[in-house]
Amino acid sequence: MNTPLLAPRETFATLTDRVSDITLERPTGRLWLLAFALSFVLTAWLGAGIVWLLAKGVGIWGLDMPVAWAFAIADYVWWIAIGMAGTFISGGLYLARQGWRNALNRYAEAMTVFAVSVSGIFPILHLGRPWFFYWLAPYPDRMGLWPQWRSSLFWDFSAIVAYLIVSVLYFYVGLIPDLATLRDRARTRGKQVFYGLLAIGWRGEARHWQRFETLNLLLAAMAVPLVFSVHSMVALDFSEGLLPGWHSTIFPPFFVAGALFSGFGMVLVLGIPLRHFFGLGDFITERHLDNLAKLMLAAGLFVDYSYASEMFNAFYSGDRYEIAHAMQQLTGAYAWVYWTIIGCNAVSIQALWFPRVRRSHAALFAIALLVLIGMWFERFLLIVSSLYHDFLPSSWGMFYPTFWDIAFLAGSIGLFFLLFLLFVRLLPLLPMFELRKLRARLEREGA
Amino acid sequence: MTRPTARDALRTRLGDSRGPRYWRALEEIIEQPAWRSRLHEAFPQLARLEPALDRRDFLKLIGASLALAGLGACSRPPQEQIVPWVRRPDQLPPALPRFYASTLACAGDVAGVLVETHQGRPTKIEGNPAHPMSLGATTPAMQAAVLELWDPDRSQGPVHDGVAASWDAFRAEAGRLAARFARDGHGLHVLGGRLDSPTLAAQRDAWLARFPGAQWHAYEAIDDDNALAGARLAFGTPLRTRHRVDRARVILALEADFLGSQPGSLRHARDFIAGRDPASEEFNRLYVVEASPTLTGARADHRWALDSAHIGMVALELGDLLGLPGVHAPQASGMSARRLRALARDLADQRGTSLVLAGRTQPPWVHALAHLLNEALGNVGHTVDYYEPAEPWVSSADGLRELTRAMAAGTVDTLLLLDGNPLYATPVDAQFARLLARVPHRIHLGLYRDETALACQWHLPRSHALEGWSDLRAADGTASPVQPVIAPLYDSRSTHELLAMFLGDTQSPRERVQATWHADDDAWRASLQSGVIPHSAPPAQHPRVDDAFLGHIPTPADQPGLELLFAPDPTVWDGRYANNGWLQELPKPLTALTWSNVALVSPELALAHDLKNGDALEMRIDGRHTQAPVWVMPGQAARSVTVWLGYGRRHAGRVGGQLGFDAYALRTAAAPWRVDGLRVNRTDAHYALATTQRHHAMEGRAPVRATTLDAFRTDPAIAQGHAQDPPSLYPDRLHGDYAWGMSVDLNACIGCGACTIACQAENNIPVVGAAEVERGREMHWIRVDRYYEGDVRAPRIHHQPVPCMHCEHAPCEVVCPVGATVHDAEGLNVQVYNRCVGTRFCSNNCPYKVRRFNFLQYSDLHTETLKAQRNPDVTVRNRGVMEKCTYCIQRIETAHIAADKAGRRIADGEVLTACQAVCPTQAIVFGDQQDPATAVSRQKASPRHYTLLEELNTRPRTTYLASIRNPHPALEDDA
Amino acid sequence: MTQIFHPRFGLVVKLTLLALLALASAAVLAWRGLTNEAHRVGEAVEQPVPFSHKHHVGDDGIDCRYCHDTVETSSFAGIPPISTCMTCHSQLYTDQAVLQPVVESWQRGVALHWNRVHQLPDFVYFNHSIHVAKGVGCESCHGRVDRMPLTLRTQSLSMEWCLDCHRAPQKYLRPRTQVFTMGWKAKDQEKLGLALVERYHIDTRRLTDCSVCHR
Amino acid sequence: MNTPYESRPHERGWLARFDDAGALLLAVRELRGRGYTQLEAYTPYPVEGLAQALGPMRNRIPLLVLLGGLAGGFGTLLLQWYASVIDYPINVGGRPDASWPAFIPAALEMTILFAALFGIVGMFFANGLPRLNHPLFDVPGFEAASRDGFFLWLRADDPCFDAALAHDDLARLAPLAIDRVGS
Repeated sequence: MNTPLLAPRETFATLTDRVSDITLERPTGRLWLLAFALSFVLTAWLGAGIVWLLAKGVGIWGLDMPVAWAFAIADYVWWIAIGMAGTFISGGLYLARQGWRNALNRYAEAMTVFAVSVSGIFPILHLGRPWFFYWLAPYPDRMGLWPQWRSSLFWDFSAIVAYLIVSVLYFYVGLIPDLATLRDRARTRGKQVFYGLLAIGWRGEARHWQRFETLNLLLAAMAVPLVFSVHSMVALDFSEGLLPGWHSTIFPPFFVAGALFSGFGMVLVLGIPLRHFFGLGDFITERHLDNLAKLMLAAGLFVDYSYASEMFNAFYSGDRYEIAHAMQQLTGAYAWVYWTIIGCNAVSIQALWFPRVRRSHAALFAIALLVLIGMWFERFLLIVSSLYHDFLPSSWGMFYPTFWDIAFLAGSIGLFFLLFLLFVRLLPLLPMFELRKLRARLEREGA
Repeated sequence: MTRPTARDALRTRLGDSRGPRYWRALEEIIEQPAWRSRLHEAFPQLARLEPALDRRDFLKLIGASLALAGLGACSRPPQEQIVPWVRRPDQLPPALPRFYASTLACAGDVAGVLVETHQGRPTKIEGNPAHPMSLGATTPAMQAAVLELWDPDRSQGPVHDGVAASWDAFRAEAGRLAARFARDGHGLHVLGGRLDSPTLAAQRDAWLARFPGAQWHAYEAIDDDNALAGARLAFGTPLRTRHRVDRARVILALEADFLGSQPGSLRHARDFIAGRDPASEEFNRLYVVEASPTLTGARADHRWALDSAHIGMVALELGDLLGLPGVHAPQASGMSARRLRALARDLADQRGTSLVLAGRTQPPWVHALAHLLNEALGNVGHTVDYYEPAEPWVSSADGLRELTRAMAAGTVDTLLLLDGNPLYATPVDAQFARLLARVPHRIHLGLYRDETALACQWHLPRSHALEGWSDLRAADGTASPVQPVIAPLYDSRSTHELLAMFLGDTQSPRERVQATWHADDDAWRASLQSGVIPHSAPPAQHPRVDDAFLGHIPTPADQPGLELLFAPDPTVWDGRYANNGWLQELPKPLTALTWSNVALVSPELALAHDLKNGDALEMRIDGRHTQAPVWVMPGQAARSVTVWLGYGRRHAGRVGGQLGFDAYALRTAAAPWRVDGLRVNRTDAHYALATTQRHHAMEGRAPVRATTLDAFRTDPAIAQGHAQDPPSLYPDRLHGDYAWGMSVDLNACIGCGACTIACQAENNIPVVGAAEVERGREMHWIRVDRYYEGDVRAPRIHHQPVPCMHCEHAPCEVVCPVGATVHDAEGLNVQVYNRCVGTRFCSNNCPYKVRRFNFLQYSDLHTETLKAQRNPDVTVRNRGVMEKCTYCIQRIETAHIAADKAGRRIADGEVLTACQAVCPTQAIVFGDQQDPATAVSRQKASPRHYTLLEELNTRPRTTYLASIRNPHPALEDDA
Repeated sequence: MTQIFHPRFGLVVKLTLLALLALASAAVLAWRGLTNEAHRVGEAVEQPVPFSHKHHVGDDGIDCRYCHDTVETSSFAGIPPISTCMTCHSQLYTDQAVLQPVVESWQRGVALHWNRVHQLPDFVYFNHSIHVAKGVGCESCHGRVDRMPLTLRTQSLSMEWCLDCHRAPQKYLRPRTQVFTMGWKAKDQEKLGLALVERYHIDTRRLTDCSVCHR
Repeated sequence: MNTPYESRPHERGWLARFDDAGALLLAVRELRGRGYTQLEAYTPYPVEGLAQALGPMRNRIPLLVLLGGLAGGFGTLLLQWYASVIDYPINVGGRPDASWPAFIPAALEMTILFAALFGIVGMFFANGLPRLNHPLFDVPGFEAASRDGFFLWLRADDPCFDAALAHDDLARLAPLAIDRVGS
């Protein structure tokens, strides 16, 4: 497919105006208000859940012995995984000099920031005594105690903290030039002050640009290992355990692939409507969607490979517990979850081999949605299937979700979209300065 | 073509699940529409998933949980106060616990105990090693006596016509009544319970003398009438039997649960296990013939399921084979000749060292026959002897019949109900409630304001056994004193005091009991200290059996239908412990059920009616009917359905009300134990049953290792896995002065569950309630796992107590991000509650799943009496923290401090864990495994020693000794 | 294009950021100060009777164990029963107003409510007898009570503080004979301490184990 | 209306606008040729080579990132070692006190975190941000710098700056417009 990455008619001026007008001029649509109201209601549900949780304890969830982790952790892993794609697109593709990333990286990064923030809620509220979460951080306390450094939960804690801070700053730094644009184009005093403060006086001086570019390059170079490490840590939260199904060395790459997979799914789920409602066809072209679809397929195939290798290893190992666990997945109480996952994550994506499917936005959107669902179920199964049947048959049990388990899942989705909708209204959807850069490059290449 | 009958279907399916292979969960054999039910399991419809807002019963149970409990940490702790004595009583320093010898009568059994008190608060019961029927052990019910004492629902003051009254008011009333009946006692009736207190017996005689014509009835829902009636058949007088199980080499139990629900079980269990040491030459063999599996059946070398009606026939056939004159079975029992011949030969070979016991559920003539067999086998004087009960035996059935007849006739003017709940605990056909209403004056003395109390004009609170003076006689006739360890918490009186009130007896309670024994003060003090009254047991007799009873043995009507059996509930007994949270939550042996009773049905019956656990079963038997949740019981005789008494209480208190179903509604005074002609049909309703174990198959993982005696003798190491620990990457960290370790002998464990409840009492473990247990959130630190093996109809049953393993390479410790669970120098895996933030990773990573989490605020921080019950040496855990077995670290530290102050080492046996102390068979041994001389080291040196899940190389400090069975050589294949 | 912000506004912004930072850290410190102790070190505690250790120990030279008589045998040092007070005060200062509560308590037989000075959380199991037996002087934790007109706390009693001694007991140990003396000083504490660790068989390996204090 | 030729007290120099990056680049080279040193160029996107053309510049960002990374990484390793070997050694699951493999993950995360923080803070400082008020913001039309305008600022503090000459030099480069900076 060789449609240009940026419609030829878009000049510096036009593209700047079109993108900035979405935030500055365009009136708030009814559809946006509707979506906002909906996500607000869901978020309120989450809020109620949090209050009730703090009042009563994690017992309001369906947790039990032996299944002491379930929905909340599944939600956490799912969200943080979704976060990954944003960083990968803005960092990884930047390093790979993929020009087509420019149109995507802004909202993808926004997605990252919000997804990571939302995911961060869960590990904290999941504690029996959430108000002591800071005991995971090393600080000189009156007890003369330290965190237990060997625990993957501590590794994960440091990983989330680092990831959250870095991704927020990375997002903000990338925004500064565009904020300057908004400042300069804003007509009302209020907007000028708002964007003026955020732009901290950026003027686009050549040496500033120089340092800015160096930093961006270095941040990108660090963001990539960061996300990979973060997802490896998340994987270690399980594989440090000795449970059959958890105690596995393939988890880190497996998780990274899964994260990319669901992340691209979310990028599509967000991008297709954005493109449609804000008429961004000139910037998010067919070619962008096509590339995303291909990436999602690639990541998906890797995930499917790890499903296969998981099964193979289980039986190849000859370990009684591993085999039993594999059989439980295939035929046990949660087999239906397993087959749902296979349907969503293995079967559905095969359609992406066909260009016609990749070109149909509806199909793409649907498949991306399936992938997101499949990946949630995958996290759920991964956690519960190992816990509910472990070593001693006497302690085998089941997990039954409660009203509040559902509330936290739905609520977190609400919160995510609440934040994303605000982003859509207040910040530029596309990185204007990078598009201008791209335009210039295309011209140079054209000439 | 014709469909095969359900029975055939079962046989074919069972066919391939026989033999050594372990069978899976029952549902898998009786194929349910599997995946649908599983779908339901995985995600049941939201209807089930309450938002926990309307948890009335739950809230009632734990008391309103304080909102944002832990956030209290964000404010300054309150100013504490110290309140000194004005005049300190002359005693030990306040912080050291004291022990008082006393005696408890619980669940039909009597044993001497030591009551541990802290600053005058009884907190824990231990067995009295000096008492022959305890030897240091106690039953679960005795452990729970402390909670009963502190139960906030206890009746706290006299009530007259529903309004609070005073004892003075009642004393006046008593005076009037005494005056009225002084000349002619007709119309004055007393209904008491089992007469096992000599002092009470004396007062009874005084009563009958003081009020000529008055009547004294005794009723117990769970009585031993059959045994005594049987003795009367055999000997002419109702002698009591003493069994010397330790001397027996071959034991035949005819539905006799002598390790469980029968009096003297503690001593019998100790003796029985003493006779099963694989190291010694002597190793007894136990045959059990019973309809419904019991703890005794579970330990049997041969357990043969047979409907209760035909068990007598087995005894007859046996007598026939042994060539007893005049003994022949009018009807075949259905027991295979092969088994009978083997059994007969085995018994005959062991003349004088064999033993035949009959259970309380068997009719008198079976007991008589058992006596005859023992006589024929020359066991009398060796494994069994008899004694004349000091207190006259009054038949429970007669007592109830006479009273109800009198009430019906309207000749009862005043009825004094001494501590009992006949309104609830009497057979439905006695119509006690209706008749009681006709009695003009009704006076009830009891611990609770129960059903009966509410039906009486006068309700008087009874003092708890730990609050008053008395004496009790144990199963072997030994009498022992009961002394108060705390002044009555409420305005209550003991039974003796109440009777004294009528009798105008002005002695102090202590004097009265002391007087019964004509003991001078020194002797009395001595017996108070030892907890036993010397030479109080009646002498042994060896009477001849008069076999005249053989003449008129009723032939069981050979009915094709089902038989209904009644049994005391394993934990709440006849219902008297319904309000005791510890007992309610103690998993019942073999089923691991809590908070409810069930109808036990055989797999065959389940298949025939397509029943699965929890289905509501409609039970009808000539006019009487009720609905009960089903429990499919492996090893249940095909046509027997067993129901447990003691549930369906209406006014038990905030804990015990509205649980299970009332089995008395099916019971008749004429046939209290078994009745034919039961008709059942399945309804669509379903009960949610709270079990602590959902899967009873070992899945080929052999957590329990068992072998036969012969196999063990040929290869002692047969049960062992690796010789020594597999290698590890980690350096061996040096130990401290001690290396605490525990060994659990599965060959000794009888699965009674006393360890679980003793641990609960010692370690302030909260009760969580049925709903939470159903979710799998029970808090017990030591659980007893049950596994079934082999044929569903005749499974082998294994028990395995599982506390924390205290692994040297503990998986739980590595994954805790705050270091709330770490190791100490002496090898304990310690859980630091105040550091725990509750990630629960430790529990996920524990292969033994012994960790327990406070998902909600379980421990009651409000009810004063419950706070007073707690062990001050153990932290009370709040919500959000993990907890688990600590090896009773508080006891270790106490010993440590004592030894360190004296500059000596802690002696072996100086530290007893709560589970170890209570165990009737001494299956649990604890100590320093570094020192080869200690008991625990010797145990761990045994060839039967093995480690649970040793392939994980967690290096547990808690290890096991394999269990040994001793089947008859000719019946190897036939469990 | 025109300026949006006044020249000095930039400074204002930077200052605000700094202020916020300072505020946050101040809040944290304040919170930590509040949450840990019921009352601060050196803060005299209100008592029903202004009992003076200075007078009884310093001036009269009464031994600690005369009142705190279970300190050597039990985890609890023991707060004297009123009868102990009355051994002297049935004769001395009987008419003093300050002693009224004690006298009343004695006559009426109602207990006197003292306020705790040294207060530990419920999950800490401190045992006086073992500390005394191993040569930890009263003074080491309670300070110079012989100089306290009103009893107050001289040590933080925080876990860190406990650990300080449990990690290196030799820094504080004294001979058993000197446990109850006030103001005792060793010539060479380090040398003596190590000797005492030996003599009293103090297993330093387990002194910092959680199980020693928490159950 | 004032002519550009007379000089003023608050003279800050001239701002010339060019129609594309190429023209701007040429202009910069030209003026550098004439010996001007205090030049600043403003573009709507980073233009390659422009900064270099403006003269030698110090870009210490990479160094800062390196330092931050080292500090974060080794600092974390050190802290973990100190805490678990020196300060409070505890037997955790029988593992050695200094479990180096287990110390690495956190160290890695902190390496990246601190590297990023140092880099970002460094960029702000080096670029003199935040700078909410700037003389250029007074120049009409400068807002185009963030849209499609390419500007060159010839600063008055340039040693060889003379208002008139500088204006002519700029005018010779055929800019779209020349405006006075400051007043």
